[in-house]
Amino acid sequence: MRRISYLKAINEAIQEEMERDNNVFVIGEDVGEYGGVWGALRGIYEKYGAMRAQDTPISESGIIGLATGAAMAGLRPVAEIMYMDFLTTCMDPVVNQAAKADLMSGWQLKIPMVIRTQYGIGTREASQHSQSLEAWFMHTPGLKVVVPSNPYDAKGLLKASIRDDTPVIFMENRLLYNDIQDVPEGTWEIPLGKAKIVHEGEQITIVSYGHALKKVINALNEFNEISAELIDLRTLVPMDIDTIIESVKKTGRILIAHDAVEKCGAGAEIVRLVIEKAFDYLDAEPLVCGGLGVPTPFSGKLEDICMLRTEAIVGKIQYLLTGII
Amino acid sequence: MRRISYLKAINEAIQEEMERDNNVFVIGEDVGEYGGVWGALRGIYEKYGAMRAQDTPISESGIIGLATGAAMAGLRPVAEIMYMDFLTTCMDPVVNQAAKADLMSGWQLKIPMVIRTQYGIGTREASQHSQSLEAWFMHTPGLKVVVPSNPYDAKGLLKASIRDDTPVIFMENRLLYNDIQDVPEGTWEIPLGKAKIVHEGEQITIVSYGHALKKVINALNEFNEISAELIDLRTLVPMDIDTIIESVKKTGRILIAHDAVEKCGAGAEIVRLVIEKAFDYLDAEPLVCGGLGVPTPFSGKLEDICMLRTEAIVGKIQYLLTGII
Amino acid sequence: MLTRMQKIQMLKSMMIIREFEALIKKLYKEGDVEGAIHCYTGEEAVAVGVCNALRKDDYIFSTHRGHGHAIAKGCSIKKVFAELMGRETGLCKGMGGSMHLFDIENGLMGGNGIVGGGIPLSLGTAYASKYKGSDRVTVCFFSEGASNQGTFNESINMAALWKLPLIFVCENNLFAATTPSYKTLSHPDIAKRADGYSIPGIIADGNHVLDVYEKTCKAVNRAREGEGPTLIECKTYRVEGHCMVLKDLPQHRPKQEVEGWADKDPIDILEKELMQDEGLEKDIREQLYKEIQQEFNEAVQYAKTSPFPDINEFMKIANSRYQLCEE
Amino acid sequence: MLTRMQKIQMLKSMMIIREFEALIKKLYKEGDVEGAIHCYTGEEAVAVGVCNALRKDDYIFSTHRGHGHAIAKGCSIKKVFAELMGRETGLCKGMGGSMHLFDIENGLMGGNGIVGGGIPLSLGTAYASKYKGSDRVTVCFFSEGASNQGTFNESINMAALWKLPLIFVCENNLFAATTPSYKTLSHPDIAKRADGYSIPGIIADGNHVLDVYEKTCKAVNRAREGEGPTLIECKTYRVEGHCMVLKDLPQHRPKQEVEGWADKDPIDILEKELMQDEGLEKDIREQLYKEIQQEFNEAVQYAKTSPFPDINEFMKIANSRYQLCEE
Ligand SMILES: Cc1ncc(C[n+]2csc(CCOP(=O)(O)OP(=O)(O)O)c2C)c(N)n1
Ligand SMILES: Cc1ncc(C[n+]2csc(CCOP(=O)(O)OP(=O)(O)O)c2C)c(N)n1
Ligand SMILES: [Mg+2]
Ligand SMILES: [Mg+2]
Repeated sequence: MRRISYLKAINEAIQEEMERDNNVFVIGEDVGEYGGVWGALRGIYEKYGAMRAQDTPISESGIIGLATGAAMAGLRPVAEIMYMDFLTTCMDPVVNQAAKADLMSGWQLKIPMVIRTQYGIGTREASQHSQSLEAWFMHTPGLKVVVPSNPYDAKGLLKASIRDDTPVIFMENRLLYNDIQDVPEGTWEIPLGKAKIVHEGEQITIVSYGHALKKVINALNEFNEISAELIDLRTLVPMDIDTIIESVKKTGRILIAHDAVEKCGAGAEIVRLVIEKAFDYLDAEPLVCGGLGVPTPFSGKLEDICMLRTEAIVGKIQYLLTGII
Repeated sequence: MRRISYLKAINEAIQEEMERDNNVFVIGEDVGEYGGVWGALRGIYEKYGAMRAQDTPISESGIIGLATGAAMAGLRPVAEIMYMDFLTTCMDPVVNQAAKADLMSGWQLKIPMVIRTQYGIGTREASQHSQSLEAWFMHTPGLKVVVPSNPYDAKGLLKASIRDDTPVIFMENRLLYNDIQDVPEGTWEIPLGKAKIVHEGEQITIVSYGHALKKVINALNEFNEISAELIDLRTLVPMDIDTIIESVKKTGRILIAHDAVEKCGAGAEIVRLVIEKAFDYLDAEPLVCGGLGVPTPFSGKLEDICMLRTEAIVGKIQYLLTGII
Repeated sequence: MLTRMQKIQMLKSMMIIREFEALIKKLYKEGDVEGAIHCYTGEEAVAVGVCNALRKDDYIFSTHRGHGHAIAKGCSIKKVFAELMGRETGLCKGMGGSMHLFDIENGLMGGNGIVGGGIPLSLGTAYASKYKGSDRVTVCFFSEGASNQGTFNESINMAALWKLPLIFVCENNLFAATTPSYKTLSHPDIAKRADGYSIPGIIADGNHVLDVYEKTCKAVNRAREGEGPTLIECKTYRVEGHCMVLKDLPQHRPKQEVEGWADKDPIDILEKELMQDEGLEKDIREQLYKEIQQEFNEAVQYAKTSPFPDINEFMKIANSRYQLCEE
Repeated sequence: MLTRMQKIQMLKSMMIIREFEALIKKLYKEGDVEGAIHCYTGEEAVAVGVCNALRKDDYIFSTHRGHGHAIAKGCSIKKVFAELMGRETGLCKGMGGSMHLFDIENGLMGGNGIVGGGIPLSLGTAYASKYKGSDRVTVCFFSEGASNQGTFNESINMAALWKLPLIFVCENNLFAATTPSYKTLSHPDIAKRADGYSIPGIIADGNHVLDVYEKTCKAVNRAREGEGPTLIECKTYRVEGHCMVLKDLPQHRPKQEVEGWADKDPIDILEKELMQDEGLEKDIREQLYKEIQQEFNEAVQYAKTSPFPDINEFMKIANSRYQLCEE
């Protein structure tokens, strides 16, 4: 198999879907000749032309509005929003239009569209370029939320997202773009809503997704001996709660780790569901480990303590296993 | 004492603060001569003139941006956004500007501003006029979130919000506007971050806020004999978690009820905190009862089943007390 | 050139909208219709003039004040009544309601509860036409209040840039909710803004259906030829209050203004022209009125006797669409 | 009228900005400066021309490309260096960084990481001036890319409507990130849009500091007199790539264009004019250069030896501001 980068996996997924279906096109700032500022879309403009690789003005509401309207007319837009933080400038088309149009129309409409966006923290870009806002979109009925943690998943999940008939928020982390992995060619996809058990274990369940997963793996490496079941959620909506619950029933302990702040985050939601479905199986309280609940300061010294920290994950795992803080 | 409506309480709070501090002003659509479409601001234009009761175009980002900038210059704006659903059109000024400016400036700035907004469901206005989005703002470090459930609290909390030096999302429910209650005159306020124990009880803790509280009270009335401790949160950020925890330690059972959908809602957050802080005191799993996780359909028959339902609250209380579904 | 018959049809369409709103007001008072209802009364010439310049397969995007657009675009009146009454047989199975009328078969791509929310959506169908090499045009309706939303700037620039087959129709009815437009528009003519985007900005007499029609035809031609968008501002007047529950302030309804606009009633104007130019019979309006009432009686009957949406059916769909079973 | 001395000061200011950016690029490569850094090189005449028409207590709103604005508005160079290096002694104690420079004492109300994000904020300080009866004006800087954000429409309309003392300065530098402006502007002149809002839309030569200065003075007078906002479009050129990590496509930097703008270098232009009109000595630029380097050496030394923010101190403030203790 070929080893390709996360970025290349994204590119391949899109090109394969564009090849397969003329209705698929990409749109966003700098996505034409430049191929997107992250470079995910290189070569698409050359191959498919301007209408299918549409450079736009800096008009996020226009971009997402256009994508939604195009989906109403049967196209399958894949829009790029450069940083997730900028979704603040187009929440209305995402939340009140794209997410709701199929229901409002009495199911006359389908809205097959993907909003690819790039999220995360850690690059000294300060508070307006460091947010992980998946919880907002999980809280909005009508959207799917997908967060691949590696190149293989990026390709398989993006293909499934493009084929999906409902709006998908597809979150990529800039720190993953250069990761390399074996990724098969061809027409496979990864179904939305299926988590992956990265490795099985008996003592504790750890649930994570996206870039945070790496920090979890780092944290686990700090332990000499630990039997942790690590679950990569892959998609947050729909959520594969069954896999989580099954695991928790076995281990009795669960930690959820994500980049986002803890308050009202995805972790809190998972705690709620675990409590509802597996309370009697718990040997310790389900815990969440997330980013510090502050706007991210610029200075590296301060940013470092605001991020999801490996040491904090280690500490919480230790506590869950031993009861000692 | 005089009995006044929720609407009148809001009006009084604002007028008293405008009287006390020349820097306080109101701004928003139809808030001038008309006094706001909900009528909360009647008489202010006449008394204080157009600059302090500023009618605006339909430009929510402009309104909230202006308010933020005015706060930077030392004013204390109280902006009105007609429906919470419309905050989708101005998330950037709320989330990336107002919430973050004080930190970004290295604390050179304070941003004393209130965004009054009206939320809720139940008036057959369909999916774009039925949302309760407090969780988004709880998930955004830098904002306070206040949700009064009655006229007394509305007045006391609004006064405190206006006096607060940070941005406050102040949520009012249209179905509460005509509620009447004893409300004292004068300079008192209710501190942000203090919950109210509506009544004490031993068997179960019920946490709610805003209009949902009424449904909880209705639900409790369905029980012949029950000793429930009912907590009105009043403010979601800062949250009075101590009062909740103390109560749960006593009752061992907790239900959180709100209008918002359950996924990643305020309830999930409270479950997370209760689990973290009082796991060993729990006799049953903490549960959340919220709205159905769908965009709200128009037809009354369907809307009714999408709302937080009294029967659902009753069912969950019953389950928590008896273990029987 | 419009035939006499076509003009009479336009007269009838305007009358249907007028009577529809009158009846909806009544049904609202009687409790058969609920929710947020915004009447189109007085603005009929805009929807009718514009939609008559369109094909059935052309797209329109509507607003919160959308009954007139739906009717003019050819939606079944029965289904509109049923939708407003929240019935299973409604245009959107009772899911949308007054502010969210969708009828994809007739090119009605939805009303909108968010002021200015429909404007960027209209880019999408127009983009799709260009993408597919189809000559279907898109009309985006909005009123002067919406012209102050950010989406206006973003959308008009994008449409102009790519010469999309899109016509922006601003229904300048001089009010946004309770606020008169002189308090919200820094320039009284929205059309003026078109210059900044290198597209034509046209003012039409929004109470003169033939003027609206002709100017729209021109814009439609332009759009179909691939020459890009046009902004048409139709000057008209919101005769009723904003919605069922908001009354206007008397100082914003000066007697003279109200009377001036009453003299410019779009239905009267067309009727008069038809009498003068086409020798229209004197009693034709009465005849049409009767036809309409007859049709309405049946439609309302149909709507009232239609079932409400089935809860189990809804829950079944909702479960799979929104993964409620997770909970 | 500007004195010779003032003009030389302007020359020096532009040179400071130019050299500042050069040094920052170096510091970035050496790892002393991190994050998203956008150079103002080539656009110096705009910031310097505009800010020289302002008082210290006038407000400006800056952008992601804000170093030039900060320097021109009189911020301490030391503190700007320190901020970009994330130090406790920085303008914002290291909390803001390059895109978020605030210096309230000097009227710098913040850069912005959100394109178009600062525009509506500028309404607020302008509103406050009017509210308090103060004659402080506000300048809102943004580039042509931001003119396509919704906030542009909303803000310019509101400012015009209420005659706020606000000057919109569009730095049309022909690029937004990697995209040349002809791909994003339906009309090449942003100034043209002013007509739609009944305010003056002025074009200035953004590489000619005196032209910018004079046109700004006029707009400032207008604003101080209560006559309302002006939109000034400064035509200029982004000489560098968008930021440290994004390179331009060669096809978007035609040799001729690059050379044409090189011939219009704002520092050269002013120098030449000063020589012609004011008999400026030939070596003055070299002298100024030396002064600047001297100043920079000290400033960088200061910044580099300044401490990073204290984590405990931060956590203490954060705990009370964000109620972290809840957790
Ligand atoms: C974003 C947003 N802001 C405010 C409202 C509340 N609202 C509904 S209709 C309306 C007035 C709209 O005025 P205009 O655009 O002129 O349309 P008209 O009612 O005149 O047809 C307002 C303020 C809304 N629905 N959406
Ligand atoms: C809302 C938003 N969209 C996109 C970006 C990413 N971005 C940062 S700067 C920039 C280009 C800005 O162009 P322009 O406004 O012309 O400013 P210039 O860089 O030319 O000074 C873009 C697209 C952003 N920061 N914010
Ligand atoms: Mg209007
Ligand atoms: Mg630019």
